[in-house]
Amino acid sequence: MNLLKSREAILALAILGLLALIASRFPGFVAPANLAAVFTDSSPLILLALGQMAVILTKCIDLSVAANLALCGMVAALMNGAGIPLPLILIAVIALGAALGAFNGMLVWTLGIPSIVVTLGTMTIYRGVIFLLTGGAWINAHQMSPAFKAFPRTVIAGLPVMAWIAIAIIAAVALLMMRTPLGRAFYAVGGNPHAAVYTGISVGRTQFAAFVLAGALAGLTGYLWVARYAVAYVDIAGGFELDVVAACVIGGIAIAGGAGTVAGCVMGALFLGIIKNALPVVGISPFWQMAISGAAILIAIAFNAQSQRAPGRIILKRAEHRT
Amino acid sequence: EDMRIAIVAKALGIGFFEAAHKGAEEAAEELGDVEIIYTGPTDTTAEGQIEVINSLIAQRVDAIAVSANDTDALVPTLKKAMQRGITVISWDSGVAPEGRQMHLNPSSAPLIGNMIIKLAADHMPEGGQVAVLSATTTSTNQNVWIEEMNKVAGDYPDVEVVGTVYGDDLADKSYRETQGLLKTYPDLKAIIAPTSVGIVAAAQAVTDAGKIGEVNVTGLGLPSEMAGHVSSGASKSFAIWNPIDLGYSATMIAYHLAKGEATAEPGATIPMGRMGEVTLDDNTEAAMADPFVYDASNVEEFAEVF
Amino acid sequence: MQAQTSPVLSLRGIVKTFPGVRALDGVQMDLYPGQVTALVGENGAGKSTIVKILTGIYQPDEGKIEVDGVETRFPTAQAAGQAGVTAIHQETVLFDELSVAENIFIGHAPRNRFGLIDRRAMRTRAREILRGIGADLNPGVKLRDLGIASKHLVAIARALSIDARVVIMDEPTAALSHKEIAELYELVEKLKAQGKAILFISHKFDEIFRIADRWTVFRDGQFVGEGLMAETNEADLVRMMVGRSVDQIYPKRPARIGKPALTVAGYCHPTEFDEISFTLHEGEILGFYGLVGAGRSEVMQSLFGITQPSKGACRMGGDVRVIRSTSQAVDAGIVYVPEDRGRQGTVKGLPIFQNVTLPSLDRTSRAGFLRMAEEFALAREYTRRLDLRAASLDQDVGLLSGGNQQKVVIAKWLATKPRVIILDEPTKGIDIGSKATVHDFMSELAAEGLAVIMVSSEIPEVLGMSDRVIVMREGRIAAEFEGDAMTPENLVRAAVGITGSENGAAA
Amino acid sequence: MTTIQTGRHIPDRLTSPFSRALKSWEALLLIVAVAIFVLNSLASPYFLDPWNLSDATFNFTEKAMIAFAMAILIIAGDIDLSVGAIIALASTMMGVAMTLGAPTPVLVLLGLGTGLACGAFNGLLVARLGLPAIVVTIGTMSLFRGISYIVLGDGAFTGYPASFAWFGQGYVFWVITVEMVIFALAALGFGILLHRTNFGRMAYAIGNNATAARFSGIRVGRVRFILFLLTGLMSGVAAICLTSRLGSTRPSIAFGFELEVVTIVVLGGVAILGGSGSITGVVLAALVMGLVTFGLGLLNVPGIVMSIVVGALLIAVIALPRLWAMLRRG
Ligand SMILES: Nc1ncnc2c1ncn2[C@@H]1O[C@H](COP(=O)(O)OP(=O)(O)OP(=O)(O)O)[C@@H](O)[C@H]1O
Ligand SMILES: Nc1ncnc2c1ncn2[C@@H]1O[C@H](COP(=O)(O)OP(=O)(O)OP(=O)(O)O)[C@@H](O)[C@H]1O
Ligand SMILES: [Mg+2]
Ligand SMILES: [Mg+2]
Repeated sequence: MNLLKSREAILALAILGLLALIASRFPGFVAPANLAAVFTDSSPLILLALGQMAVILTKCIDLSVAANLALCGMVAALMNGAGIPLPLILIAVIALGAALGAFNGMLVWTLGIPSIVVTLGTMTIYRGVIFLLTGGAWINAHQMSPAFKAFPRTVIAGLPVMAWIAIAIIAAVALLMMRTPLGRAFYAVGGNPHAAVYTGISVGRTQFAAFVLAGALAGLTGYLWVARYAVAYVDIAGGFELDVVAACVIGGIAIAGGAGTVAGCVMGALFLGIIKNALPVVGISPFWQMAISGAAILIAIAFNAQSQRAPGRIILKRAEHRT
Repeated sequence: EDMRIAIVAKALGIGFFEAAHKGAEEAAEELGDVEIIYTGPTDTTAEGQIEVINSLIAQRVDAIAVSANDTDALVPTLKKAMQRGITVISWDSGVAPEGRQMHLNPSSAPLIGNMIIKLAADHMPEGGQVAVLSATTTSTNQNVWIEEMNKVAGDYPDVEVVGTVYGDDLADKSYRETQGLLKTYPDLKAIIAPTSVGIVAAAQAVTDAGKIGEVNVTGLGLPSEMAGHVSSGASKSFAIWNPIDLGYSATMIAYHLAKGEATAEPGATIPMGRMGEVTLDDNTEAAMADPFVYDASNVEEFAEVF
Repeated sequence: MQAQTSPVLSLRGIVKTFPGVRALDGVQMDLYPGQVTALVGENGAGKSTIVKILTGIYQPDEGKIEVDGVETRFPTAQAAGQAGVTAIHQETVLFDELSVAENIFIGHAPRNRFGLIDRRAMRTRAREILRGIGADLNPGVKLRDLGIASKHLVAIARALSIDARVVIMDEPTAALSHKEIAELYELVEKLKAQGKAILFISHKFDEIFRIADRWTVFRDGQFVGEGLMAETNEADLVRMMVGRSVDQIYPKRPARIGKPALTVAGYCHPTEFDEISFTLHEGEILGFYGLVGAGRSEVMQSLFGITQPSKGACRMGGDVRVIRSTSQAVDAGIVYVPEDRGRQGTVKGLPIFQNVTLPSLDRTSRAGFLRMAEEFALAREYTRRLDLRAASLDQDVGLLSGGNQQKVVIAKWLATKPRVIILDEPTKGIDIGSKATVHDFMSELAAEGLAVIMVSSEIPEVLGMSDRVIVMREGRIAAEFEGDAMTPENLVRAAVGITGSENGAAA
Repeated sequence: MTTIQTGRHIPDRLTSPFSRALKSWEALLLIVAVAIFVLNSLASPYFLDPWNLSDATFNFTEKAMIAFAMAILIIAGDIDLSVGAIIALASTMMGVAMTLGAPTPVLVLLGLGTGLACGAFNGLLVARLGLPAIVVTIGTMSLFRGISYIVLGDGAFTGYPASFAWFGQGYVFWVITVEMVIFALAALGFGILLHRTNFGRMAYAIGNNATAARFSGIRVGRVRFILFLLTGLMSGVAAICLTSRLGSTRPSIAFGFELEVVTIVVLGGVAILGGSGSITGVVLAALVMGLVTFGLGLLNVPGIVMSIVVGALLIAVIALPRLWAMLRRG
């Protein structure tokens, strides 16, 4: 009974239902190899959603993650072009992503500018910087070294490295959220910023940390994205920030901050990933895709609101017994 | 004073248009008294292109040569340009006749339509299924080519065109749509991608799915971007016209029209320097040249050029 | 009583300014081990500000803090905790989405050797602390699932989780019921016995005289005086606080009770209340007494159209109807002064005059268009009647002290010329001077023929002001008293549900 | 009773509205706008030409129309990210009617009606069902544009009647376009609505504290619903103008409009979290945006560089006063 009420359980059921529905039209979709591929395809969304989750938990929002991803991806491709070895590139993009996140975080923390305004600005700035770096030129597959492109695709124990990275990050973020003071501070700051001050938690500093985390993950994803799709240009992942926010919302991360779980977030990303992947496969006209994902988002929001509705105070004894 | 000719791309940063820009500069040098303004919106939207064209009108350029993001939406703005005495032509991706003086097709649509299906058919002697990966649902030229392709599909009875998907000229979406195709049609023999973004993404997806040799990716692409995929075998051959020539020709035509040395009316001939001359049809359209096929034998050589 | 030990903590010349306000202006204070110091002062005197300075939330602009005679600074809340200062703050400082144990330990959670939070140790210690204050709560449950009183116990447990030498309590009893207040007193005694210095802030004089050893008075951010409790009396303290003497605290005037103004018949709600029926007359003050959480506010809010009853109706004059929205209530002449001023009462961010005219916009405007002059006129009239203290009517209402905000809320409703006014805990957290103003006003309104409902958890207030008292318990009307039957004993007995002779300590 | 007589005198205002206006956000924006105007006329010989300036207004008029309604919506604490999608749907509906032979007045009514219906749908989900606006409108953004894709697929509607072209291409007087007039009327109308009516006051109250507003007898749900309706309606108006200007409809029309509209609103000094802002600020912000993009366009600066400038301007204009205040406080 209680299990059924939890948001995560409802979402898990929804995903299973979705898979069953797709399988009834296209059995090949639920073959383990294909499911693994779907997971791999959803990995960028999962990674970004985990970072966004931290930001949303602290009552902020980061609209610049996709631009951050694109910039870091481009820098990764440029570094590869300059012959820099892959491990250095990885460290560099994560650091760059974190720095871009830190820039957002600094503006939010020190100047108290609302995060939506800051990241609305930086999303265009970060993309613009890519243009300035390259003059708008693309970097194509043939301009990338084989090692650079191969890393995310290398299959280890049946799954590509990209999927393993996603799994590792999910585990790390779960540990961070549940077991470290910083993770709990995300919840505290979003749940009751006023009270957080009284407990010695700096609201601004915690929000800053969330932006740095989201930025670092976006940076890492930037490399993975560019290596996987073997192309880098100004507009990669354009509009992806809204998918990321939608994944968090579907996963039950309260947009007002302070509530949500890593499991929910990952399932929200998977749900959206499955829809986006499955629609072309099951032969639904491409023109229907957008409306269907829109409707799915709305239904998910309505569901979450239903299960999140506060039970209210119960004063009457008889009512207490009934529930 | 120099004549100012604006070359308007669908969006800045796309290799194809950068190459066309090169050609335009070449023409300008040859003509001597021409200044090229190469510009375009950030992303492939009609609204963005209109803003760009408005600022070109304001600068009173002498001619605008545009590759349109939308056949119809640019018409009112371009009409205004013509009213203010600016020569307007479209090239590559056309504008409806009332919005331009003439349109320069890179090649003729029937030729391209036939070429792309022929490229696929050539490498599947037993016949089989092919699918199309297009750009956006609103891209004028892709739609025309696919239409022409379907018209001649009867000439290739063994080839079954199973469907069209849209990658929106985004690498990741094209990649995912290709994955979808490979899953939906396990027996697929070829993918036709008449777009330079789509063909690269499709080749990459086929490579990643380990289907090199089973699925041939073909269509229209740039040699520099496709060289790797041709050598890996993901693509046996593809076609394209030379974008440098296209930019060159568009500039030449715009120049002659703006100078009043030629008029844009059905049946008229307009010179275009080293590319010879074109004759306008009843829609005041003209085709520059035949598409040219690239395969393992020549792709490396052209990869250096564009 | 060990009168002359040296203080654990001393403040000297503390100044703190906010934009536009000098909240503290060179105040001083000393806290002694094993003694309770009561800090009293009007609303806005700067009491909570000094607490925040002592706990590292604000930094003083000037002045020094000495611990054991050594000058110290508290740059963060953690620093204050490490120096042994802990506080139960006036506002709740808890997190609904975190567990009880995490709420107690957030900011100073025990860690294991990997630096991760040691959840088992945290739970064990949380359980110990809770047991120490007589609260049998499961440390694992989310705070969201607890009632208001339990939440307060968690707040207290949090303060005690720091091994402190100085414990500060800023109006800790404001939301507690009798039984819990009694337990809190015991706790204070225990802490005293352990030699801790306690700073106790309250507006309730009975409380102060019962547990404090020393007193300190602030007025308008300035230090007025300090001394031993044993050597003072209530009247002196009040005079120092307010700067004048307040003689008549409950100025109940005999009113002429008129026709029924509001008749409520059989209001029910699925979870909050059941079978609520009563009649309210013009010129009458009807008191609603009950323990905190008895459901009085819920009933009042359903009369005001915030929630809808599942059954029942009310009658005003001729019409029988159910109020379905607050705008209907205002149209019908029922208005409600909520107990949660900050959230439900004032619109912070809007200036005072706009707060006052908010429900009267129809009257100050023409055809839906604003007329500022009319608004200022209306606001001027009613804020003056309530003796509001403010720099200008154009000032943000959020900059006012709690008591003055309450006056703005009352002014806002009086400006609508209501027939029935419901005041929910109208003097909660209000200083004695402002309290008198509010009480004065209530009698005056009744005398003008208005029907008044006053919800209060303070027995002296209920008895002093009401013509009639309804007592609620667990969502139902438990009893109704009038005239001589209105005694503290009767009220408490009905409120806790005791029929025998044993009763709780009535205040 | 003594208390009544002893009420202290409280002045109405400490600072005059005039001196306050001097120090306001709007004053800052005005300075920025004038500075950009001067810079532009120095940088390009083509700038100070009435016809060119008239053309330049198309860079912002449609977005600004929506921005006025959006400003009040944001002041009341909500947001609507689906406005671009509403334009697409409204334009598609007009296109459908046009192919069925509907005359211009019907097209206009249909555009407005679709806008209202979309606004009502958003309003229903947000104001009635209590779902968070930002995520609801992210959802409806996909839904509305998605419907447009279902209807149009890869096609386009063209061939709108000649009389329909008036809205986006017509001139009222000399260089004054129809869109400019609509823009000015909308600015005036929404300015009055926000600053001079009870409704506007309620929007401020709700944005600052919706609970207290409800406890003050304000029909909060209704006000929020109406604001979504108005935003939908203005999106419908913008759809008419844009469709008329483009002379055609595709599902990708007005893609990405929402963020530009929000940018104008925020640049105009409206607090994104609700509670404060003015229409004057939004008008000035629209002018600033239009001047910046047109000025850079005349210099043939690539669009993406313009968006860097706009992004930086957004942050700078909001950050500078705060930095200044911080520095002054030490
Ligand atoms: N953060 C702040 N910003 C501006 N002014 C403030 C702030 N905090 C307090 N004030 C002002 O400082 C003064 C002292 O407030 P404080 O909260 O200390 O009073 P108090 O004595 O605790 O009153 P109460 O009995 O109502 O709790 C008041 O005038 C108040 O309005
Ligand atoms: N369990 C709870 N969780 C959250 N808020 C609560 C809870 N219990 C009470 N509150 C809030 O705390 C405040 C004080 O509530 P209170 O205990 O006075 O309840 P009430 O129903 O108003 O009862 P009464 O008025 O009879 O005391 C109210 O604003 C109420 O909404
Ligand atoms: Mg206080
Ligand atoms: Mg109550």
